[in-house]
Amino acid sequence: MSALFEFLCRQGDSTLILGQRLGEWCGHAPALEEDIALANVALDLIGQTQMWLGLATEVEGAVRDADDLAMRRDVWDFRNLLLVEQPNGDFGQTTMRQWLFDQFHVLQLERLCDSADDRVAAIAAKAVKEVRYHLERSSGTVIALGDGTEESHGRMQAALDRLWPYAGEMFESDAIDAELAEAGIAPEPADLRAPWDVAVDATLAEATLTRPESDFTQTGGRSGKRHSEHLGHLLAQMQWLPRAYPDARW
Amino acid sequence: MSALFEFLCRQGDSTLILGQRLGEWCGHAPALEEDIALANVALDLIGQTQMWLGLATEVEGAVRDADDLAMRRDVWDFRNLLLVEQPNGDFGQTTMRQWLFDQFHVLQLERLCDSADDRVAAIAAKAVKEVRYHLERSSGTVIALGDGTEESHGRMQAALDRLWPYAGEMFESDAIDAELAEAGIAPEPADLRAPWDVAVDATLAEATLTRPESDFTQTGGRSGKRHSEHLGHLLAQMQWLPRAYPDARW
Amino acid sequence: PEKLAAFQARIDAGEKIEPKDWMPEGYRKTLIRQIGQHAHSEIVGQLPEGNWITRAPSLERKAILLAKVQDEAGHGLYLYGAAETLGVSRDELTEMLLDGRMKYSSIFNYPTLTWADMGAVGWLVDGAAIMNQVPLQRTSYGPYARAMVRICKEESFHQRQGFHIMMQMAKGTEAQRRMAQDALDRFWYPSLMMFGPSDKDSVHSAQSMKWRIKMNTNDELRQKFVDQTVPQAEYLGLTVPDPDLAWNEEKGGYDFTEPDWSEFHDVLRGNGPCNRERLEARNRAWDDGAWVREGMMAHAAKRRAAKVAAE
Amino acid sequence: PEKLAAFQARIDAGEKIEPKDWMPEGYRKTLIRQIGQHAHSEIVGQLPEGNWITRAPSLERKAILLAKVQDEAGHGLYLYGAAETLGVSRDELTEMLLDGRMKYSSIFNYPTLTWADMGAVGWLVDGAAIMNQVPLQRTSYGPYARAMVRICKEESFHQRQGFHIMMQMAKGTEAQRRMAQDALDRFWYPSLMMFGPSDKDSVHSAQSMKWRIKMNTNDELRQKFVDQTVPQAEYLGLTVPDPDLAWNEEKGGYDFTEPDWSEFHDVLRGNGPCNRERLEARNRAWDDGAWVREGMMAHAAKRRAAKVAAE
Repeated sequence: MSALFEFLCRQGDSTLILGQRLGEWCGHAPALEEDIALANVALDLIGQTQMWLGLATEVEGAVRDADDLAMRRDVWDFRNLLLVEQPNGDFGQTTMRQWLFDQFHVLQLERLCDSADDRVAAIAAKAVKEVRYHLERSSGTVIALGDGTEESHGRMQAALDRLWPYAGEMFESDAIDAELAEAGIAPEPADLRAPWDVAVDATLAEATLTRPESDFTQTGGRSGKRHSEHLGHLLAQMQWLPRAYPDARW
Repeated sequence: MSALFEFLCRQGDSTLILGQRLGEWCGHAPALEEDIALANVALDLIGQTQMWLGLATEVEGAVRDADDLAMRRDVWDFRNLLLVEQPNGDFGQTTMRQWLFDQFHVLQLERLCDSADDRVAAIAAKAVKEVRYHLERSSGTVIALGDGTEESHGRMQAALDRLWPYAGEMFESDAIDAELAEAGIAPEPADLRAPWDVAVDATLAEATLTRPESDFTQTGGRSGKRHSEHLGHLLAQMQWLPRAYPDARW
Repeated sequence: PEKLAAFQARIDAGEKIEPKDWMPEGYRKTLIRQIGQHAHSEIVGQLPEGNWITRAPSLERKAILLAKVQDEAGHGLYLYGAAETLGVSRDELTEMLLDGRMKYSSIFNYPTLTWADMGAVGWLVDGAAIMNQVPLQRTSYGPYARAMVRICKEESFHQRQGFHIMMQMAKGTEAQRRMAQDALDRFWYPSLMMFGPSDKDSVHSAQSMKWRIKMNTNDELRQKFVDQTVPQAEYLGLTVPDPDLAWNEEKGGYDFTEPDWSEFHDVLRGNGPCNRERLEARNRAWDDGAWVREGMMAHAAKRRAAKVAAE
Repeated sequence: PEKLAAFQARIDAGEKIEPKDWMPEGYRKTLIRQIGQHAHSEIVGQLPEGNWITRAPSLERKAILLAKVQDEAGHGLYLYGAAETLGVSRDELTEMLLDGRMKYSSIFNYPTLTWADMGAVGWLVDGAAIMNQVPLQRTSYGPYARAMVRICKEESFHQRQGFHIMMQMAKGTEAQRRMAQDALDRFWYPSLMMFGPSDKDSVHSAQSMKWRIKMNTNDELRQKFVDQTVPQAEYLGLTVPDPDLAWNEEKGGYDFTEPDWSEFHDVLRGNGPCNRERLEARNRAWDDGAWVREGMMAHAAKRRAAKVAAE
């Protein structure tokens, strides 16, 4: 398994799982505009998944395709962040999860636009435009609901407190990251922490939300060492059909 | 497909799906005694499933086994009642679903003890003892909660109103039933309606619950013509693992 | 009465009625009911397809389905917008949906049980919808007609996508073919019901046609749909579940069995397979979303107040 | 102090203390904490296994797992019963669990991610539990000792079932072997933590051992567990995830790497992978079930009243 392959799976698995989670909202959002926005973001993320996982399979030698990666791996082979596999919860929790990720995602993609690997840079260049819009929308919603009614403020703070322990994993650096940074392919995740903190603090201030004190971090998603119990249930639903009809083409 | 095979699938699929639903409660029941009881009933139902579907595969010619039937069929091949695939809802809904079915199940199994097919009679003889206990428990709970607090009464009445349209399917008779009745293998479901009505009315009276006026009946489970959307989600979860590892033995 | 005659004359002359124009109360009410019902159908229609977004068999199919439900929500927006020009707000219409005073298309009270249903819904349900909607691009009420133009374009795209799913399955494995046939079996008659009761039992039709709110009779459209769809089914190698289906040379169309109208009326009365689930889902979305809508409005109000203070 | 000496003499003589006997307050409190914690562990322990009941790979495995969680709930009942003899009700204990005043075994804060975890939980977790519990059959408090006798019998049955799952997977397909190894990798150190901190860091131990509430030190039991488990892993063809594991001829046991105690303390503090989920699940069950418990009680009261009236 090359470091590049591993990195591409991390990218594509996070967009896949988050897109899948957003897809669960279909028809259940608080307003029609949100239904549209959630589907739109999910659609972008699934599109990015196709690019990242597509490149992963190319790097691997084209023995399988992006759908094989999405539909035929078990929990342990997934490399998405724990954050994105967390359940939707209420709309506040979904929005908070989205914003914490979008803020990281934009910073990361901006750096990836300068990747030494042209294919990575090309995907990032396309994705960053979409994700800037995601961030604009999610940060706007965090601000509006944080600084809305007492109830909406309380729910957003609860969502922040709940999801905060999963934010740190985005900035974890390991041997794979070191190798890619060395090769100029991708930034060290740890390097993105400082600009993320600045941006997050600014939005939280506007949203009148309080940044949690503890920086205790849950890990194990990105490395694949220990996902949460939620991922298996998500995969059962997502993968059932192609697994039930292994010979079929759709 | 012989009528007997079809009948055995109807029996085994209903016990399977209801057992599966009850298994979802594990660790979430209102009291420890209920956790134990729900697991116990589920266990009995899964055991009965093994017998009914085991006999089905025997009748079919032993080309596959009971696990194949449980784990490798899609929605359209399932023959369970719509009633048992309905979601758990609150504990009242689960109890109501159980009681409506248990009351039918006891009456049916008592008749099946005299089946002209010895194998069917043997399974029924074993199952009826378990199911009498299920009925004792579920009817007791319906009475206690129906005639409990105002809230528990309201919830039980709502559960009854909600599930009532699914009760009628238990008494539907079709060509398969006619063939089996003719052969003395199984009673016509329609014949069970009168004694069921008597028993149900008695329990409802004790529970201070009101029998819904409309006898409109939802159908399509037992015939396989049109299940509800719930079944597919249940199967995705239930079948994912054996479908993901088709060569494995567990 | 004079006004009424002038109004009718404008319609007969093919002129468009615009929001600020005078219109009879009955025209307005009928339009609100019709547009509202159509909007609600787009919204509720997200549910049976949303049911398969999380289970789509490939990334590509998932993306296509997401795009489709997004379009549908967008159609809902256009249509509520058109209804609003008649003096009724989106929230009012929504509450009428949620408490059962207004209807949505009965077809969405049928469950989607397999992936082939995503094909059947696109092919048959969107196909029937288009059949209903294409003539409405020429309807007399301007905003409605213009909304229809945009919607029809997207719908026919959806219908092609649905047909493509069916084709893929029809030429696929045996299980896929069986799945496709099963979907056709379940959706055929409900699709025929989408055109409404037989002309002889259809109320309101005459007046609506005079007002050019309704352009064709139910039976005309149903016949047209059958005539269009049967050859497509043949092309797919699937069997329409109607033993009496036969080409009638004389009338230049198919003879076919009418749907079971008692089932249609049961579904209308709330006894369809999914009526309860659909309305529950929409009510839950609305109730659970209340704090979000309130939070958004409270924040917007604060913003406006701050802006005013700053000026 | 005289009473205390007499009490200790009874314990030293191997007599059982019974509910009505005099006992020091510390003895009573320590027992309540220990038995309560054990009871809570049985209850919370249903959750990680319950997570796979709906996904068990065969009917047989589903039945076995159902029987197992049913046993565990039963153990909870015995243990709450034993605790009740000390003057604390099940509801009081439950509320202390739900608001975090009482703990449950940290192992249940780890997720079960694959079917192999059902094997690993049975083999390792139940194995470690038995190692803790077997000596407790000889504990000084009568009701606790008797509960332990019943529990140990069933637990060792569960452990064999767990090992059987592992065996089945270890001799299965390559994917199954990988799954089994992955489960061992994840559950090894958490299982070692089940015996509690190292003796040098363990508080309360001396007094509890004097009272025969605790029969062995944490490190003794941990060593015994490693010595028993390593050959089983070898038999399965799996690798214990400890590069420094080695047989020490001199001490007649394995040398092994201590678990990461900082992780242990994190989990205790509530930062384990599933602490939040577990407590939420139990709180939800309790809150959602309130109306049921109240309804049952109200009905029972009515029955009693009717009976009295009839007499």
